[in-house]
Amino acid sequence: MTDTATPDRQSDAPEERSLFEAPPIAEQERMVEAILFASAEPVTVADLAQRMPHGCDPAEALVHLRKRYEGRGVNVVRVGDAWAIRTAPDLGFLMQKEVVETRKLSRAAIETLAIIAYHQPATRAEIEEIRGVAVSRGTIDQLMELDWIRLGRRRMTPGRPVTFVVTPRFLDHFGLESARDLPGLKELRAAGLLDNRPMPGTTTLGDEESDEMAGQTELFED
Amino acid sequence: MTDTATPDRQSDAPEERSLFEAPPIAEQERMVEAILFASAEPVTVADLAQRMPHGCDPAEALVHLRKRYEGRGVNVVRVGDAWAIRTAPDLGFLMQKEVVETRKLSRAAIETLAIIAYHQPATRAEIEEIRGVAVSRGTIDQLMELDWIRLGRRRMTPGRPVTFVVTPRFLDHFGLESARDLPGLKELRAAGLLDNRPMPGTTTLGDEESDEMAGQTELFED
Amino acid sequence: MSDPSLFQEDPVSVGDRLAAEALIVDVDGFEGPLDLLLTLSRTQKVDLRRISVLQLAEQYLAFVDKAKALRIELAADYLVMAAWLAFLKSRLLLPPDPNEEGPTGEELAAHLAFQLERLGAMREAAARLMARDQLGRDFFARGLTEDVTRVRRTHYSATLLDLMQAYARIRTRDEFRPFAFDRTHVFTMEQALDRMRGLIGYAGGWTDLMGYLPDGWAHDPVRRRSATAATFAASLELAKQGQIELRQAETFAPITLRRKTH
Repeated sequence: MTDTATPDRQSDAPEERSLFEAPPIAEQERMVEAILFASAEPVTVADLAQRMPHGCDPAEALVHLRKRYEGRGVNVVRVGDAWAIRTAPDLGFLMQKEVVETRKLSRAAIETLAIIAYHQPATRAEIEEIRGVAVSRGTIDQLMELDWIRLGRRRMTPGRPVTFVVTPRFLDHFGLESARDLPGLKELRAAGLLDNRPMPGTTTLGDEESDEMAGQTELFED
Repeated sequence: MTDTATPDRQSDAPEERSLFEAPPIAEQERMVEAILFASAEPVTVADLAQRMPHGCDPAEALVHLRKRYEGRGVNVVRVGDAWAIRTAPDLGFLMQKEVVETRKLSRAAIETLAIIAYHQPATRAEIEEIRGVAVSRGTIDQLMELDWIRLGRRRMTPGRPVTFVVTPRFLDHFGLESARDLPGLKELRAAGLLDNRPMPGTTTLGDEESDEMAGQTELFED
Repeated sequence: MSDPSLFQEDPVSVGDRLAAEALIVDVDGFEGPLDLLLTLSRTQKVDLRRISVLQLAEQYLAFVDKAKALRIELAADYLVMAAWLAFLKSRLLLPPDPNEEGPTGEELAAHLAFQLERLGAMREAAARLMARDQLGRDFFARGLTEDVTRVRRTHYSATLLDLMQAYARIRTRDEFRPFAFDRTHVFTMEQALDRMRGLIGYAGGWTDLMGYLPDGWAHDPVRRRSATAATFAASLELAKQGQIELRQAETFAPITLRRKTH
């Protein structure tokens, strides 16, 4: 692509075309393909629509494109309400060169992440109740820095504690289309293990975010 | 796939297979596709051969792959003596969104923004009182231009000063459902963002917090 | 109270002692009492739903006793848990008191079993999550993102963390304001002493005390009051030290002072 060719196209071709009608769907598919290929991050349908000529239907084009890449070396994957192209997982062994060493997460961080993912939105007190220890300084911070969790809505209980939810980047990292696709989620829910069950004879623990040392001591007081 | 599984795959499966025959050419094509996609640099045929299982013919696979991408949104192109996947030249106009220069907000701007977010609606005088320094016109202008703050209602006090509030775009950018979801002081401390402990014998932060919360709730209930 | 399946009564054999120590040294590796309980419960080799909480309580208490015997310092929360389990154990063993309010021993035991099962389940879920194919390890994003250098827009970015930190920074400053006494309208005796020591050498005859007030402190009533008090106190101090003489003709008359000549 040369420097001069593109601006021409940019100003003429799509503009002119859009005055009459949207490009044919095969052409739209090419556009979606080009945009997804160019970006390392997932791209939302809204973002696609904004970038493509007026009248395009990126959702429709995505259906075709996804099918086209089925079984190929790279696949079109859904990440929340966005889409991305990712290499097929079975070819990971070819990619030793591309592997970026990531900082090892502590056991506490991994468990906290799992609890947030499976219980979301989850308050700090709930995480501490499940793990039976205080969430250490920095654990939440580290997960936020990785952009795997973010703040959700405040809980409408006394103290209005903040909640944590997982992010699209979390979904992207673990190859999940949505948080509903977490492994074993249904079974856990059916077994009642995702219920917020308070200790008999106490008020619900979800409300008691207020103390910094919520968790251990609070949990076992009666 | 676990950490130990990957080396196995690499050392066993392909090796073992290669004792008999190279993977089918369709499979080799998938491999080349994945490698070209994931590499930051164009990849030479020799490089491909080295990364693929023994007995593969990447040049042959490239011919097939190149054909497959003919007329698509991205193409397999030769760059010197190496190969890469690139956007089709006629779709370059779609790529203009990829070039955004990201710059950190100045300290004055982020502090001003934080004060508006936590205290909205906030007048200029209030911001200056909290920050302890004058707010430059440029700072407010910049935040308005970013569409992170906007003018709120005028304050019904002498001089009827304008107030500033945060915008939906601000919430969107920071992944907040509402400004009420911003963590309070105690939560900032719990997250390790506030290192200073209150001096003994002063009002507990809990009180301050609930006051602040009450204030904020009031502010938002229009 | 000790459980023969895990610990034996003293004297212990060297092997047992080593085994016990290994477990206790591992306390560092435990993420709190609930984690330790979960590990102990595995020795029962039954479904977590069918676990004997009574037996588990005994195992835990034996563990804590052992740790004490070996003079291992246990964190407070382990001891809190031990106290709670001792309480639970007594509830489970004694016939229920019909007059007593609150949950029964069985209800508390069932809740503990639930907590252990839930922690075990979350741990398994975490392991399954981490065993998934991961971006940047098993599958990959585009290595070369398209760069078109012609259209350049500056995009200002700030993360929520930046925002919160900025606010924390400002608020921390505020928080300390009440502790740092607001001194803009206070003139201290030390300041007055410094000032007078400097000026007194030049004062030949009797001069009005009020003449020693610093510039800018004579008009505003609040500042004037503070400066007068400080200057007066300082003059008393200097008189006591024998450096000046003080004089007042009558009540409420101006106070005058002069350097004391030796």
